[in-house]
Amino acid sequence: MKLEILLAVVFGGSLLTYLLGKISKRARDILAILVLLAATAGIASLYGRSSTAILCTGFLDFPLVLRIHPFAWIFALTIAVVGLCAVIFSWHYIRKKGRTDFFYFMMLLVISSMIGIVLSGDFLSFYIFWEIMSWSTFLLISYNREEAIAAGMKYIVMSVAGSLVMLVGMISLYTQTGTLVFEGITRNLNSASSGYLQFILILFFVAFGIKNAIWPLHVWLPPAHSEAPSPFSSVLSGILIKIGTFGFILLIYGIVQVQVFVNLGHALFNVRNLLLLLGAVTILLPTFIALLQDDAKRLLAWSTVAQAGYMILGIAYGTSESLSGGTLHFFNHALFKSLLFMVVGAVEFRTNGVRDLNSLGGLIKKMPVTFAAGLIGVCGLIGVPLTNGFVSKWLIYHTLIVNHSPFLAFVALLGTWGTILYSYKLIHHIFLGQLPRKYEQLNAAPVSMKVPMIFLSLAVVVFGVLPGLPLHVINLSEIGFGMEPLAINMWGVVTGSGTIQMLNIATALTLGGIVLWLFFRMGRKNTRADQLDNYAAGAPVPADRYQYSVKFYDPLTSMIAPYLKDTADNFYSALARGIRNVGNGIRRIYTGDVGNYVMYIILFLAILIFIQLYWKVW
Amino acid sequence: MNFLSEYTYYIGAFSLIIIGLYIILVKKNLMKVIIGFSIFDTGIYLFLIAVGYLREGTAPVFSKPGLDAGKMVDPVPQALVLTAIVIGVAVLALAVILAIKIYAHYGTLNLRKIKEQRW
Amino acid sequence: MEIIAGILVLLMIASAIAAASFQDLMNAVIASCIVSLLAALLFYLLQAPDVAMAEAAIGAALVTGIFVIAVKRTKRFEE
Amino acid sequence: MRKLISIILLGMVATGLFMSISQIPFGEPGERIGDHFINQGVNETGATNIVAAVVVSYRGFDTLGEVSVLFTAAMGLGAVIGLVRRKKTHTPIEPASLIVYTGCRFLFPVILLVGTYIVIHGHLTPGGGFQGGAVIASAFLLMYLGCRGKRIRENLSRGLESLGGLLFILLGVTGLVIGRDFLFSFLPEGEAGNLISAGIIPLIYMAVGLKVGSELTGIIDHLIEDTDELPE
Repeated sequence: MKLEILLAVVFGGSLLTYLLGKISKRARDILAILVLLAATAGIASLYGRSSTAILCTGFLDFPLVLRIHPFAWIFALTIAVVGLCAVIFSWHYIRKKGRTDFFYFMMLLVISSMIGIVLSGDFLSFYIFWEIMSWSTFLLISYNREEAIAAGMKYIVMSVAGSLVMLVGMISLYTQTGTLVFEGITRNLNSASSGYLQFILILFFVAFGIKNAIWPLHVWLPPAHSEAPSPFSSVLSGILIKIGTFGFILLIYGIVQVQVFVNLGHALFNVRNLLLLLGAVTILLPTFIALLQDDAKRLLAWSTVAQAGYMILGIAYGTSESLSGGTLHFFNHALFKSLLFMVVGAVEFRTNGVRDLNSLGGLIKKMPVTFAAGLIGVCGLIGVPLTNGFVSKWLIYHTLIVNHSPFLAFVALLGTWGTILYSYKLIHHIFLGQLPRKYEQLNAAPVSMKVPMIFLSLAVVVFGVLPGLPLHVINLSEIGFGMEPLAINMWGVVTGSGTIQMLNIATALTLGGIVLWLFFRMGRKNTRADQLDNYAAGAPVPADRYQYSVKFYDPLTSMIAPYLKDTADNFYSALARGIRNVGNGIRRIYTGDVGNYVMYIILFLAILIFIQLYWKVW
Repeated sequence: MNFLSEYTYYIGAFSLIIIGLYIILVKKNLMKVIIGFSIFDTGIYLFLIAVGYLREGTAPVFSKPGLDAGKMVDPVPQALVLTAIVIGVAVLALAVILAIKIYAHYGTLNLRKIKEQRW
Repeated sequence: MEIIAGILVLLMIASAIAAASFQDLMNAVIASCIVSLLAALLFYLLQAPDVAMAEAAIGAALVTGIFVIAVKRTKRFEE
Repeated sequence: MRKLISIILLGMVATGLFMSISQIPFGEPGERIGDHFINQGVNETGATNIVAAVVVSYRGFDTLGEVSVLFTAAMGLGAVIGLVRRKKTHTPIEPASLIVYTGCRFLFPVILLVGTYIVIHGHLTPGGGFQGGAVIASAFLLMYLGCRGKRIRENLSRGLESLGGLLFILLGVTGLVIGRDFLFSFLPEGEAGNLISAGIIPLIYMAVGLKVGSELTGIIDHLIEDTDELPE
């Protein structure tokens, strides 16, 4: 499929979906799914291709260029597939709410513009699609009104700031190189000085970092993710913030070549070290902040921030193995994080909007499929072997350890430890423990929610067992960037200092599982005891008091909470307060008396005249 | 003295501007301030027209045959001032109605007494 | 001609000062009306009959009318 | 204190102005854009009144903008008046004396006629839409002040105003329609000095006259209405 036609299909399809919704709701839902299916098929048919297409030659005297290459292909495919799952998930979810046409339209528009971003071949079209994405995202975050408006505001303010910084970078690049097409910039950037490159990189890092939620720029993300409607949360967390990751890869590997990037600046003061440091902080702080959350979606949102840190580590490290790890982690994270948001969304849908972990529990009996999906997702998030997170995290750890970065490796491992803690909290509080009385009549998730969840769970497992599939595409893109590809096969990776073969691991684990199963089979049969069938000192205790999933990590929480204030958020609040105070101070001179205003003007004039009379300046 | 006779119109125009500014600066009464604005406006119109004047010139109207085009005053400032006057009256009316509303609301036209006017 | 212009300018400045100093707003309005009227005459002397016509109709009639209505509606005397 | 500061500052500004105006020659010929208008205006536009030619023809687009500023100001005035809902207490209107009443009624059509004359002859003699409109509005002001109680119908004034604006824009667009520029003078220029000459200048001045006249009348009408209905 040609690139122009692909873009026309997705953008036209979104508009058509909106119009069709005025006629028939059912047809609209089907059309939305069909559009994304077509997009998925179209992107899939572009596999392995590297080509460019001119979309339009004379837009503001700049050419608009589209291009496809393996690296854009894997992003585009992920976007289309996760978008498709989210749209299928919306089928039942959104029906309870109003303005469904608008929701579908915006959802498709966001997905279309993201596809446009990854396919764009010059900065102008990149920027245009970027802005479409930002603003439609804002509308979707604010979809639920009330608190969501504030969350959306927070998002759009930061997003606009990032866009403006990016615009400055673009203009600077244009004046330096005379073109906005990526290839031309790469060609003309050879002569640029190291200081200029660092300046450009920092400008773009701010823009992409806001979208990717790197630590001091992440403040918009937790409220936005938790307030957005759940299908969109999964898109937001799964792929939208990864557009920032895409930008990082594009900039570091596609435009400023990676050899240049690694050798930039002085020993300590270079953007690479800065980025690595920020990546480490991004892993460490949000992981433990996530541990303190009681809101399921907010917990997942903080987890997203933390996982983005792994990708930043992988990308900024600058070896082909780390890039593989970072890109693979993007791919895996898109799968399991959107899966987890769908799980939470399904629970929220059935319990009428309950997201508070402390009031849920025991839903495994009511929603077994959702539980299974959630378990697989959480395993992927932690990086349990046989799920996809394992391979990407292994690659990142391996890079860090082999290249002698003990501190970063330690931080990454510590982050995983925290990930295990909060993942367990999530799965336990929702699905395990006692079932509250009020949820005894709960139904399982509807089919439209089960289908994408099952699909994504399967994907998590399949790509966990067969990591060679995505790694093959990543290798292609690394060849495209002029780097040495990893030695891979279908089951894993072979490096000089260590090998990972999922076949062996799978065999070992299966054997171990069989042994364990036999062991337990041979032991005593366990018996199931009623919750109230225990000794309570003769006093009957109501069942709801046995809610073991409240204040789960209380001791740990009280230990670490004082150190985990969201300092970035507080900093921005303080900044806003300071600006407001200064503004109020300045407003003092605007007294509302017209005479005073004229007095200021006359005063200024008089000073000018005085200067002229005294010094004869002009 | 030569200067005075040479620049009579300029002096008149700038006197009006200075007097208008003085009223705006010093007077507390809102209606008086608006009167000051009107005088200020008039001064500016007078200055613009005076700039376009040509000594011994005639009005830029070919009302009768035999008029010398080279001796006509500049029509451009006149055209500018013409429209400015008409707009000025509309803006003035807007200011006056605002003053009336302020009086109806606060019961006074004294600018220093209207504390709430500070936004 | 210059003498006439000088007298008119003097009169105009005098009535502008009067407009500034009158405590009675109605008097101030009439004084500003005179300023406009004299300005219209000066426009005529400056060979700008179009502007003179507009100034006479607007400055001397309409603006004065508007001010009179406004002063009648609000306080007549300056505090 | 304030007075003192103001006088000092104004003295300073006056000194500066004095310094600068002494540089500007008064009444000397110089490089003027107006020379082109004076020399070519009659040939190019067919209007003997060069000011009218500048206002309507050379700067026609600006005039349209200025007319819309006028419209905006009048609209703002209406909005401010409508801002506060008042109780409607009709105070009896004190009638004017017989002499004033009769005088006003006698003068009203005469002033109206003069205003119309000024509007129509705008391209020949000093005058035009702005001046004539103002004269027409002053006629209505006279009516309002002298013959209390007589009012122009609001719909009529609003309709005339809209008609004026519409006419202006339609005349401008006609130029586009026949394939030339906005406000292109599509009528023949005729012989300079005749009443029917100068292309579309008289038509546009009529539109401007309608607009200015009804706009200013509307402003006065609003003011009077506001004053009359407020409790004393």
